[in-house]
Amino acid sequence: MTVLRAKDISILFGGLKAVSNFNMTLEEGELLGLIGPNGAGKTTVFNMLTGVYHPTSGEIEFTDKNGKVQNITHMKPFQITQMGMARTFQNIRLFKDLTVLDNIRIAYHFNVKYKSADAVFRTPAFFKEEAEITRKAVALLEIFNLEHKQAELAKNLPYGEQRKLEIARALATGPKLLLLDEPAAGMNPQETQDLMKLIRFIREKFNLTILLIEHDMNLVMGICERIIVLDYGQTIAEGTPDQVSKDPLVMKAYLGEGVDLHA
Amino acid sequence: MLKNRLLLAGIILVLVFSLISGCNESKTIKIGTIQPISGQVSAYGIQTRDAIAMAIEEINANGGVLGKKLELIVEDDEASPEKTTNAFKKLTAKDKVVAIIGALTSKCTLAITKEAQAKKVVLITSSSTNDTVTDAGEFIFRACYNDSFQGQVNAKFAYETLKARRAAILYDITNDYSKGLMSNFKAKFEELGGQIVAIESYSTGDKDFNAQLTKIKASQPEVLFIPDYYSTISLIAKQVRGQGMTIPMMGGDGWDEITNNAGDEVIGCYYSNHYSPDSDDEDVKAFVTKFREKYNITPNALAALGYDAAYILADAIEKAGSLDPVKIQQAMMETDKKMVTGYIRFNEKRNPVKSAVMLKVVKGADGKLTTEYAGTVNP
Amino acid sequence: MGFLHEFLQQMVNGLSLGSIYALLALGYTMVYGIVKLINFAHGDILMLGAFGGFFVLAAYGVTPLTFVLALLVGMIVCAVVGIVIEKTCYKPLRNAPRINALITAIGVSIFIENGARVVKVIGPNPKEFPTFKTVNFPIGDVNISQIQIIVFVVSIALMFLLTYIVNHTKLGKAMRAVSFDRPAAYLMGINVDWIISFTFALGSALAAAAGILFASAYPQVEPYMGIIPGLKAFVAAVLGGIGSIPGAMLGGFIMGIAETLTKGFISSQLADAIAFGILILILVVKPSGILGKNVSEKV
Amino acid sequence: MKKNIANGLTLAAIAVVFTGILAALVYIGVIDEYTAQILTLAGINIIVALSLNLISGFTGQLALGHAGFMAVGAYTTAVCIMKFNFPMLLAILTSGLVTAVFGLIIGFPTLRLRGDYLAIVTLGFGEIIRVIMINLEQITGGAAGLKGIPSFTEDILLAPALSMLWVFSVMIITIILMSNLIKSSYGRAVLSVREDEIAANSMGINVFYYKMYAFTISAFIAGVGGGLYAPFFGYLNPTMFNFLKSVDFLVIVVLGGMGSITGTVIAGFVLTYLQEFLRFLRDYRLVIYPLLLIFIMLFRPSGLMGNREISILALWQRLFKSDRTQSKVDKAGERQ
Repeated sequence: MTVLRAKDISILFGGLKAVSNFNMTLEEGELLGLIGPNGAGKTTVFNMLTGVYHPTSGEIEFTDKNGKVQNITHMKPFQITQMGMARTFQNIRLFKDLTVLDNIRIAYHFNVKYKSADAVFRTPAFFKEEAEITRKAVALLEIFNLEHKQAELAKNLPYGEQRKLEIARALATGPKLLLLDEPAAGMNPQETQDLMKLIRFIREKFNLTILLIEHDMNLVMGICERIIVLDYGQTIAEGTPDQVSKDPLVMKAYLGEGVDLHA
Repeated sequence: MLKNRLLLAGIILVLVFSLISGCNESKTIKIGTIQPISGQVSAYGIQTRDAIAMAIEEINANGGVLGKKLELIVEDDEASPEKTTNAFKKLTAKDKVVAIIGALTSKCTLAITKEAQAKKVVLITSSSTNDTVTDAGEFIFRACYNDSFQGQVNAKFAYETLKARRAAILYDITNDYSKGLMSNFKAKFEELGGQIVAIESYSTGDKDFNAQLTKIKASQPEVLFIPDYYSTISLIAKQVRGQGMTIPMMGGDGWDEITNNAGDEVIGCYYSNHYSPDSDDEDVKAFVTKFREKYNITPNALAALGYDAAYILADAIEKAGSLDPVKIQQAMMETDKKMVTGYIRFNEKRNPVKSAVMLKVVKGADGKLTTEYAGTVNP
Repeated sequence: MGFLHEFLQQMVNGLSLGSIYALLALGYTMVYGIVKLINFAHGDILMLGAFGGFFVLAAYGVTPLTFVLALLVGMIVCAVVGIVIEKTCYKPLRNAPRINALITAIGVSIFIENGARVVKVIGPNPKEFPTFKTVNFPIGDVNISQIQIIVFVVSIALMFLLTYIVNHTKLGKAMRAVSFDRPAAYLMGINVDWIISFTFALGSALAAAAGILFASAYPQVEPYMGIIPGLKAFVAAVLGGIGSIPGAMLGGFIMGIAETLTKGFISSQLADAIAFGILILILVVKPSGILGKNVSEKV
Repeated sequence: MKKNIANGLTLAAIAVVFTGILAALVYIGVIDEYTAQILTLAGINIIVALSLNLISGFTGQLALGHAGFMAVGAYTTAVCIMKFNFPMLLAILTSGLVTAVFGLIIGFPTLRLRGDYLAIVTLGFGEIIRVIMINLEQITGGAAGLKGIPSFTEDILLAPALSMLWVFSVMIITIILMSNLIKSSYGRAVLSVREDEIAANSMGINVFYYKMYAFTISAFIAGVGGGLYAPFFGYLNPTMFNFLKSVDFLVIVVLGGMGSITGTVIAGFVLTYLQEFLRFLRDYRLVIYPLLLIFIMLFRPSGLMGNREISILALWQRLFKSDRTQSKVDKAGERQ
């Protein structure tokens, strides 16, 4: 089943075509990598898929949690998230002055059943659901080994844990499709290895489809099943890691001539 | 931990003590005054306070009242009704004053009249001209004439002395003083048989009156009535002349001090006032000389009114022979005395019955603007 | 005087007022363009500029020469003040939450106003601003005073000068670069701090000029005189498209004309309400303003 | 859960007893009328400042027109009581609702945009409300103001105590309900908007909706504050609700700490008291406030409390339960 389909999407920034005629399909359970040199338009694609930007032309379709195909081209980010697509950000965007636990609990908000009045007057419905939310949030933190830091402010976590928390927070929205924007940026090789394991683990555990932007070639080549390469806002190659890494266009675009991406 | 708690305990103790600190019987008669010592109209408030203080000093030098010295307690209200109320509570609850002079602006006085009446505190405002100020009841007095009288005075003067038949009005709609004068001028002028050809308004702080003046000019008035304070008048006058209008302008006591604050544009204009510092009257001369000596500035009309208010109150306490507010109130009603701002008697609404002076702005021998007496209008 | 004459007269009044708003709006727009901050204190710079001019004209009398001197003194003083404010109050907050910078800007604004009140040489009472004696040039029934002409001409000249600086000098290029992408400009070797200071100086100098022209047209100076023109100029900047220099000029003229026409034909009471009505309307219909570009935040 | 409810009840009980004692002290004259006046005024200031804190401190949207909201509330109450003979409680609630509608109208066009516009539009709103109040002479008394608004009671001896009882009760209810709201999923949604709009959006939070939500509630509370103000002062004048009044609330919020209810309460009492106390500084006082704003933002942007709270319960437990002996020593110290 196709989870996400981008049809010929393009976007203009002040006359400049940042992404042109981008096409992509993402099948359920797939782990797709989106790579390309700096400024190739990867994050812009992400932003269009998640509703932060709206494409100037083209359409995006997303099969939501209930299996219904939705045209999300002009939807707002929160609507798309509620349908089952979650994301992380290239430069971590945590709720810095809130606790680790609250960062997660916020993600459960759009499913909250109790009303403002229940909260204000502290009805039993409030206590019951709050306890449930907290329990779920802590359980999620345990997976990421962050439960012992639940009372700390997000900004006080070390960098690697902030990355992990951001992924945990995205998972808390209950997505079927997860978009990761350079999750390994700034990590050392050991942390990257751990991250790879983690991504594989959550993919299994939460039955996720994953779209990944990454610079770290080891990570991309190691876990992605399929890769799309962008340059100057256009797709220049698509295929398995092996196919892509041997593509002369890709090599040229990425690092100039004669560079082996496996190095 | 311990330190924190001690600190907390200390704070609580201080608060409690400051709350229950009582007051004791004093050997003086306490008079309170609420004036805007800071804020937008502080210039008026300070002069009024100084004049009141001067009057109290004189009275004390002459043996005080009922054998006791008067003690003046000044509270600043920043011309904000909220602060006036707070000051009133402080004066009545903490200082336990016998009577209060104030407040200066009508909106501030109006904020406390109801409570002063309910608590039977004799209140005399020196300069709140709004008609409704004394409506709250028999304990509220004022030393100045009110807006309706002043509006009528101007209308009468314009119609009878200036022989104007077509008048235009430009007023500040956000200011009750300006509005009160406007409506009374209009009523009286029309009653006399004149025609109001244009009424235009602006808001406090406006700088550009060209749009309104363009309309006023088009209506071809013979006189322009601008009831506002001098600072705005000087600005409006420039634009009036800038539009090529040469008709005389006139206004109320807010024009007081216009001669020090405007250019030649206001020559030939008229305004009503409570007194003229240049008057030959003995009382006026004595007051002006003394005030100048003491504070190095020529007292404006509000200072004169404050000075009179203090004397009215002191005389009434003396006459009442006690500090009982009801007796003081009765004595106030019997006030019948020549003072700096004229001969003062109170009518049944506790407004003074006195005449208004019309002044004309002229160029003095020294090239500076000054005023000359242009007539007296009786109530 | 018929409707047409009155209309033309109000248009003349509006153009003169509008040119002052335009000068002031330029400062808002430039500062916003470069640091994304509404400089609430901008209107108060106008006041300081007017007082700068006041002291010169009061000391040396009013002649064309002293008027130019007053303009120069006011502009230089305010340029310095602008830089000082930027360095001390805004620069430390460049990376803080926006609300903090906004609150600081409010604080600076009130500080300048009330500070001017308590300073002896300025004080709370309005002062008469020395200005040329009004000479009228009637064209038919429409009256144009020479002050209106001076205001208009000086404003237009300054706007041309600014446009030249921004579009045709190296500094202007650097300003545009910083406004477009600050980190990139920094990487290109542009001294970003210096350019931001320069922008504040330029905006403040224009505000000072606006202040002196404003005070010449409405010859009175007092500490709170900048608030209302400041607000209206801000609306003008938004109307024209905040960040856009031609937009600020256009917005200024529209605001000036809208205001005098409202006063003249509807109600003087509504003049301020109209200004904010325009603001709300523009925010609903086209938040980017007439000449502004739609810019979304970087993610 | 039961413990939570029990704690809440204890808290409410303490609050009721505290307010009752204070009002009784005012009634028997131990606390004089002037002090009662300042305390009550502080209570109103705190209510409005709390409402400002909700939108500016918790939601991160700077609003500069809360004096305007207060004016709407105050005039609505006055009109409800004087023209329609509403009972006091109904009048005050009505003014909250009317003000909330104003909040909706202003918020809708502006809150979709970046925060800066809200600041300017609310500032403009505050000014326009004043103009409207001046022009609606039939209802508001125009520039001369509206006088003779009935107080909470016409009994002059009872009035100070009863005013205080009303205001403090509403203040305490506001504090409790607001902190309940903040410490819920809805509160967290609002906080996430302050922290990072884009991230909040990607967490499924409808950012615009929650800005409107907070802004409308904020307007409601400010309206209620204004609603108490009218019968408390008995006189209303449009100039009482100028921009500087809005700034007063901003100073309270900033000093107390944006995002701290306790901070607002403490700062509200301190600053209202200081306003009276610092009068000897005259106009220089006007310079201290803005300087305070600037210095706090530059050197301690979190204010007195940051976004922390003092919990009365926790304090209670620390003082009396966890270390009994220690607190006995303290109490002995107090007596000396």
